[in-house]
Amino acid sequence: MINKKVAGVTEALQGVKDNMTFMFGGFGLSGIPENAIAELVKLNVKGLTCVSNNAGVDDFGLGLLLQQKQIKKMISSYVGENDEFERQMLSGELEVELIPQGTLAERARAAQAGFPAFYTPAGYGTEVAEGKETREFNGKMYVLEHAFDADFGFIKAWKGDAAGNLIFKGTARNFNPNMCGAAKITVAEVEELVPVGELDPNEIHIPGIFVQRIFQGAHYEKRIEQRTVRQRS
Amino acid sequence: MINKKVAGVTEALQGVKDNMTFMFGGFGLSGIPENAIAELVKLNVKGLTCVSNNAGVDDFGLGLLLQQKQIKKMISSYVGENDEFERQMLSGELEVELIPQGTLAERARAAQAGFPAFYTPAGYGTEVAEGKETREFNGKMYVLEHAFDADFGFIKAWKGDAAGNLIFKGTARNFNPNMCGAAKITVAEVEELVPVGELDPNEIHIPGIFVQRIFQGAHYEKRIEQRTVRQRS
Amino acid sequence: MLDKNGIAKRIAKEVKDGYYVNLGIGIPTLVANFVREDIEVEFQSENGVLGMGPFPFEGEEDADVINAGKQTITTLPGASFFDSAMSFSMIRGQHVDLTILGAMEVAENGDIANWKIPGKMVKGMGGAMDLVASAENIIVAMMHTNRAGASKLLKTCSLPLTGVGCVKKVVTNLAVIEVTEKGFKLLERAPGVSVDTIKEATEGHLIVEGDIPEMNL
Amino acid sequence: MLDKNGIAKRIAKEVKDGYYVNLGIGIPTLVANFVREDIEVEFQSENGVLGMGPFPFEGEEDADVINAGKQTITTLPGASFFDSAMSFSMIRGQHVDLTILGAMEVAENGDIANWKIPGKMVKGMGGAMDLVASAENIIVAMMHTNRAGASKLLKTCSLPLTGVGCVKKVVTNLAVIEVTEKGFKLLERAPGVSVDTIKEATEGHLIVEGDIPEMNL
Repeated sequence: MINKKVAGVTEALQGVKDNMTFMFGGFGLSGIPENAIAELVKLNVKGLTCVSNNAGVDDFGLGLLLQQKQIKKMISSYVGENDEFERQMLSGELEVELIPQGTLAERARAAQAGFPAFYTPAGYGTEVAEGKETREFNGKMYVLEHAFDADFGFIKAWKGDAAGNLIFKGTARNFNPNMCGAAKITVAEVEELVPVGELDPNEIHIPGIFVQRIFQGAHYEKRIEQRTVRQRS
Repeated sequence: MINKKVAGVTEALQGVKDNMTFMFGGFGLSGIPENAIAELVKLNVKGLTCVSNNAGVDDFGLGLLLQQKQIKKMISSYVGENDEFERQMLSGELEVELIPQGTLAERARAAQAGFPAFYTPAGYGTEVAEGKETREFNGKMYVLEHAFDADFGFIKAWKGDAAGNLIFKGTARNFNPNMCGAAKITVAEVEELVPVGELDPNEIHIPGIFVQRIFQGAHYEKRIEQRTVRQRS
Repeated sequence: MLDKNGIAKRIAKEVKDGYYVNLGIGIPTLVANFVREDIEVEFQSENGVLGMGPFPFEGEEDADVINAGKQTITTLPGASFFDSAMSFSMIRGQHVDLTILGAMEVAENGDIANWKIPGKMVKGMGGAMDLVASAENIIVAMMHTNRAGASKLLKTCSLPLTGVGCVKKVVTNLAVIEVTEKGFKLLERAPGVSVDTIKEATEGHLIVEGDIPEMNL
Repeated sequence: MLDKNGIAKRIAKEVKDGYYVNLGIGIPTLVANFVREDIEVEFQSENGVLGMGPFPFEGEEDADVINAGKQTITTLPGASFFDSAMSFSMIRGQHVDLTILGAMEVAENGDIANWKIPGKMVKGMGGAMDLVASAENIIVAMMHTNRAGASKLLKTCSLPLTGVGCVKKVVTNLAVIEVTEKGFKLLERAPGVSVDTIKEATEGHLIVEGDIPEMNL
């Protein structure tokens, strides 16, 4: 068993530098790497390009990096719910590249899987396809999209082991598995680091080969963005 | 819950016809759809194009279809261990297209995922790439490969439910998940059909949306191709 | 004239037994409330869940189980969770049978614009571009006119497009309209709404053939 | 001169701590037997397992747990199973650190031929084309000459290629050879084998610089 376990978030983030490109798992505030984000705030690295489906809210998730103006460019599919984001975007301080959600997922998966590029129908005929190669297959038009190229990927899983194996929970899975192995260094944080051998090999969502460093997060807030309930009848 | 359960293999194979293209899960004899294959032998449909990583052995797996000369063309990555296959291939009765194993897996996944084509490095500079588009990305050469287009996909899983959800076991997983939803109709057979709700939503390998028909196989031989053991010391 | 619930109720009739359905935010979300109970339908949310159920009871919310609108949800028996790439495999691979989403504009050739107003804050397209580029069966749920009273069913979209030639049907507060090769074909009128009212509210080419029945809700 | 086990033993020295390794059938499979026990290595098999262990004890074989050679195997703690697409993501995405495979021919530019002899029954390339096209670190394990005594280290391959310009190192019964831009560079001699013997058995351009040490096995 190849040991990927590091002592904690400080060791896990060794090597992060200004002007790097990072990928972050999570959808809204669900399944985001809370501990890695907190450490990035502490390290105060600047000029970052961040690939993440969303940009957090003002006081949580990637919003914390925005507050400190650490982010130079966001690559996302949806960036609502964040006043500081809006301010920086409209003032031109923050560069924003909006891309279709399925394209974002597949550009991550392509990087993970060693595919340089793929054809997708999403965005054909829209400004998303401007300047990109388009092509017809079987009478339908597609856009050529490329694999991401990132320095670090920050991943949040439910359970993991020292071999780097990961299991996700519910919809907190989202982009996390697709981003594992998509960056040069994949840092996984888990709610529970279990002894090697405890995870059923059949139930592992992401094999440890896609993970370079793993640690158990010190604390998870797991904030709910839209608490929606129904009345008991 | 949308019910995909059919009474048995006969109902599951309704609509199979001569000259169709089928995809079969399995690696060697592991994880092959034994019941669907037996029924195809009984139905004696002819002129088939079969996509399967391997072609079985003389008296098991797809070898059974070869014995009856039901297969017109095989698309595989490795076809050893089968004398009848060799005879038909060398005599020209059987058309054989050999493709790289990773390309086979991804052509299935592309069909499942709605990607018409993708660039892979496998086979560049070899006869596999002859007549195909090649292209450079980041200084490396790639070959354009296309999604499969099949009529039926025959899948074998370990457990499943009436919603079509599937869980695979061990290396019997192989191509099975990638072929789900890759053909017009996906027929899944399982060792155990469990009540809906019994499978943990977190542990499902293939959601039922990729499966059109599911049944519990009447019997599984699960033959071992290379029984290899070590001595107790 | 229909309200938002009325539009949702009419669209619910388009949901057939055995359909996998993706619902956008806004009016589309309401459709789930009106689907017949004697048919089996599964709702997919592109953040990674199939088999969504109702909102949880208070105190039973789980931060790890949300929909694409980031709302806490529950799952029904037979549900499954999966990653984003697989979620869009369902969508792009046309395994989802019906996509219902809102729009700012629809053109008579089926173009749709629903993600960007130049000069205003742009939140992004989320999964909408994948959905409209992939789905074989797309129904748009929207008001027939915007707040200023201008038609949202146009000859050509004026806003940046989300997808081209993809909308098949539009259900508004005034009408049910099919997008055909020749333009908007009026299929049904909302209760109490005249063909003339619909004509007036439709900037694109409206085809009216024979008697136009009132919606049966 | 080395036997097959000797070749495997020499190659095992190339396996470093923390490596994920894919072993082809034949001599490469033997490498696992000689890897140092004080380092951590995980073996991947392209049919969908990472963390392979030894063969099972008799009576403990499981038809659902095999390697790419279709042999029954066991798994070690920390192992995982996955589908074929993900397996080749590991390979194509260069997550596997070292690929060891056999060959019929290797050319001085790194081309490899190991899957087809025209006119003979062709069994197929299996995963070999994906492996050689993707891996950054490929070692070929083979005899220096074929049964007829002809060199297998050639100026150009005569057989249909498996991959182009991909082989980095070759370990044979006679020598360890690095494939460089200028041709085959002789690194080590097998015990008791002279440089002249190696020269004679090598059709491709052999670079011999300085003293060539004997292998340290």
